[in-house]
Amino acid sequence: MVSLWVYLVLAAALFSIGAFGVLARRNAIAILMGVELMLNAVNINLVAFWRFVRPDGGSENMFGQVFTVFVFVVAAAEVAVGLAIIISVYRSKRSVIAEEVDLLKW
Amino acid sequence: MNLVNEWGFVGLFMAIGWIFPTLPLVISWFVRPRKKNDIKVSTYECGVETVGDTWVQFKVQYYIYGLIFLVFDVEMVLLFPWALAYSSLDFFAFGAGLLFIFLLADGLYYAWKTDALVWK
Amino acid sequence: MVGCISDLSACLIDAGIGPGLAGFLETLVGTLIVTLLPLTLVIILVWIERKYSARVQDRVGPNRVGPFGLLQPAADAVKMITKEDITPAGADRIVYNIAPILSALSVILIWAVIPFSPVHIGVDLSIGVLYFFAVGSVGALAVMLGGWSSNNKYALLGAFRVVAQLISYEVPNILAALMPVMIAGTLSMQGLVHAQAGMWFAISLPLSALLFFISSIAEVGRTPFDLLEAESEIVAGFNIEYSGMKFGLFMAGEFLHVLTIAILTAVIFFGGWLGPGVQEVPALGWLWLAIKSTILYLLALHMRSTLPRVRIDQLMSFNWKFLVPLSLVNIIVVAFLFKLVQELGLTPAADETTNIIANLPQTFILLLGNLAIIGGVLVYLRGLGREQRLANEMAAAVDEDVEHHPHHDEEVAAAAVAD
Amino acid sequence: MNIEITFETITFAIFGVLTLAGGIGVVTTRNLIHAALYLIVSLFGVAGIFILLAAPFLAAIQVLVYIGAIAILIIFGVMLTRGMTHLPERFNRQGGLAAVVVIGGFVVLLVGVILPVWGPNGAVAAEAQPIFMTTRDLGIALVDKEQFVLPFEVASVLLTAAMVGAIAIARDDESRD
Repeated sequence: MVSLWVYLVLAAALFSIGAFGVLARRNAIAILMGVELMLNAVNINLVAFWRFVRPDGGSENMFGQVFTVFVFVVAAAEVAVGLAIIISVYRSKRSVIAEEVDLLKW
Repeated sequence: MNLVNEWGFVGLFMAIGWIFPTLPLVISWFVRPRKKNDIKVSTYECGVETVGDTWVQFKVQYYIYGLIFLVFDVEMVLLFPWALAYSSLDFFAFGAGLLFIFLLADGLYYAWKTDALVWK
Repeated sequence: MVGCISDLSACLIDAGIGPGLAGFLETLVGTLIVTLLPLTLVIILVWIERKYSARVQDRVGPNRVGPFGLLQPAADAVKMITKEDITPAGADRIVYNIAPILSALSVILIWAVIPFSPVHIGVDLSIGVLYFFAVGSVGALAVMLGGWSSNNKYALLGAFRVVAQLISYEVPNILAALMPVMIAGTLSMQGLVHAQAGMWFAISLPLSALLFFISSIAEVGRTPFDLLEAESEIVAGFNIEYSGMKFGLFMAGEFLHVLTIAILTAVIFFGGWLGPGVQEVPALGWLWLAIKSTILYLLALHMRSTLPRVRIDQLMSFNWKFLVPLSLVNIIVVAFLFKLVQELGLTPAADETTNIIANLPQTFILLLGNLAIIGGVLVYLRGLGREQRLANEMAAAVDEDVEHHPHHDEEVAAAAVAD
Repeated sequence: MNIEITFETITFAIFGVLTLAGGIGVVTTRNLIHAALYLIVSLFGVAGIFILLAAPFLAAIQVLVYIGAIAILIIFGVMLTRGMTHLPERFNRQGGLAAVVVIGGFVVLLVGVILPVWGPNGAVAAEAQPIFMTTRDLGIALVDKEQFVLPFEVASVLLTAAMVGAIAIARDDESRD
């Protein structure tokens, strides 16, 4: 039997890897991929808590799964708009390196 | 736990399934001829020497189709639990589904009217 | 011995093998059968396909190797295996080799959830339908990888087009499968077949069946939607750099995919293994499923040999401007009617679901709704077609005018001056 | 702490390794297409974890949405930003600092996870119970007046807004009216 904390450790590790990708990568698309990893770590946590804390079934105890589904929705929206912005920036600046896109910086 | 039985089978299926497509490749590796030369491994683009990088700039149209698909894909994922539970729900659930699909169609309508669906 | 066919593990336990091992052996045998079956079938499929399209085109087809050319696919396989395998320069080797395996695997994996008879199914997953779509979506990925790793502009361009087509047609495909799920109230494949014991979904939901079949054909990339190859027009699409057995695997996957979608249509809409005598002799289910799926398969083959190919802009418009809106309307109408039927108490009682008479009111109302949509669409298309034809005729008439009276404009100007 | 070798632990180990190895591949690979492929491996591992957690529906939509749609969209995005796939430097100037911060954060998380509540001797080290037919319950919860029907509709609004916005942003200038 794999216990809850093992899943939580896995999720924490995945979240940290994703966070490193977001903080350290230069390419904006790679940063987006890091965000995806972080969202997936969150999903593992949500489902693990649902499985171990409210596992009785029944439609009143579906919080974990419902929230995971909404994370899917948000992830899809985030990727769609994020990539659109990156493509748009690339078209005008010929670059997708995050630190070179600094129009709003001073 | 029937979960193990069900998905254990799928796991076994995945483990065994890829052997069969790989097998002919392995047999082929033993019997096929090996006579490589530069012309043979060159990129096959109408016999003319290939020009530039393979990574030509692609039309943004592909991305737009991909993104409309992504949105519909996620919406369908939300509709499946709805459909599954539908027979045990009341008319309110129909209203919820109707509004959901109407909002979905709204986005499609926008894409249609702004010619985002036209292949250019 | 007959008992072993329907319940192998019980038979093995009788023979003195421990229950745990017997269960594992049963799973293993089942897996082997379900993986080997499609691979043996593909050899026959190639022959049927070539013979059938040859007959349609007034040719003889393969007739040299073996009786009626039956051994031709075997000869093809030997040829493929002994061909030199060329990896183009600059290709991404690992991805290049994985792509064809993934492509064939994505089709074979679908067979894990196909119910062949009441007792024979790889595994009756609680989410069988979604499993099928999930595995199918890996096929698009395989195409993408194959096209990208070849380091060839045309392969990459071809892969982009194919993937755009595959993902587009996945939308109506999944939306059409939503209707049977809604009425059956289950995602499991066996559950869907059992739900059709009273009435096939193809009769109560003909529009969904039609949408599912059409979009499945497009998913497979068959004529009239075979822009990914268009073998009579261009050299090849994403698989242009592939040779030998790797190319063979892409082709085998495609041949098998056609049969797979025929079987799935039969299972989801045409009652799967249901037929006379199945309750007494479960193995008869194989026969009924084979008959139904063969008819659908031959229909797909006939479409391939007789229909012309569409252009890519038509392909995309057909999907996004016709199939998808139609699917959405279909969902709303069927959901409304189904709820109405339930509120009116016309659904068959729990113990009468297999009774045809008890299913008739529900079927009748749903069928009527479906026919109303189809009729409405036909009337709308007729109006649209007439409008376009008139517009075309007007344009042609103006053109003719201009040709016949080159000084038309001057005449008009002169008349205006005279006034 | 003794680890039983069962079917479940082996499966967990396989999928856990796939998830983490894929994740490391994503953040360290120079070639962005390879990074996308590692992302697919990682997400597939997460799908396996969902199955272990008795949520096969989520596993299926994980494959359907992430591998079938998001990964393909990311690959499209990579292809559309040509010339940016093989950057000479993978990481930016804060790369080292980021590594330190992330490792520190991971340690904090680890301590937080293992020690107080959910750890080996924690209070809620609950045993998982067998569960049946959760997908139908999910559907009921999603359109229940008392529960999630509003988020359900708002999700549709969000997706439609994302679609409209992304189309408006991504289109070529000359094709804009």
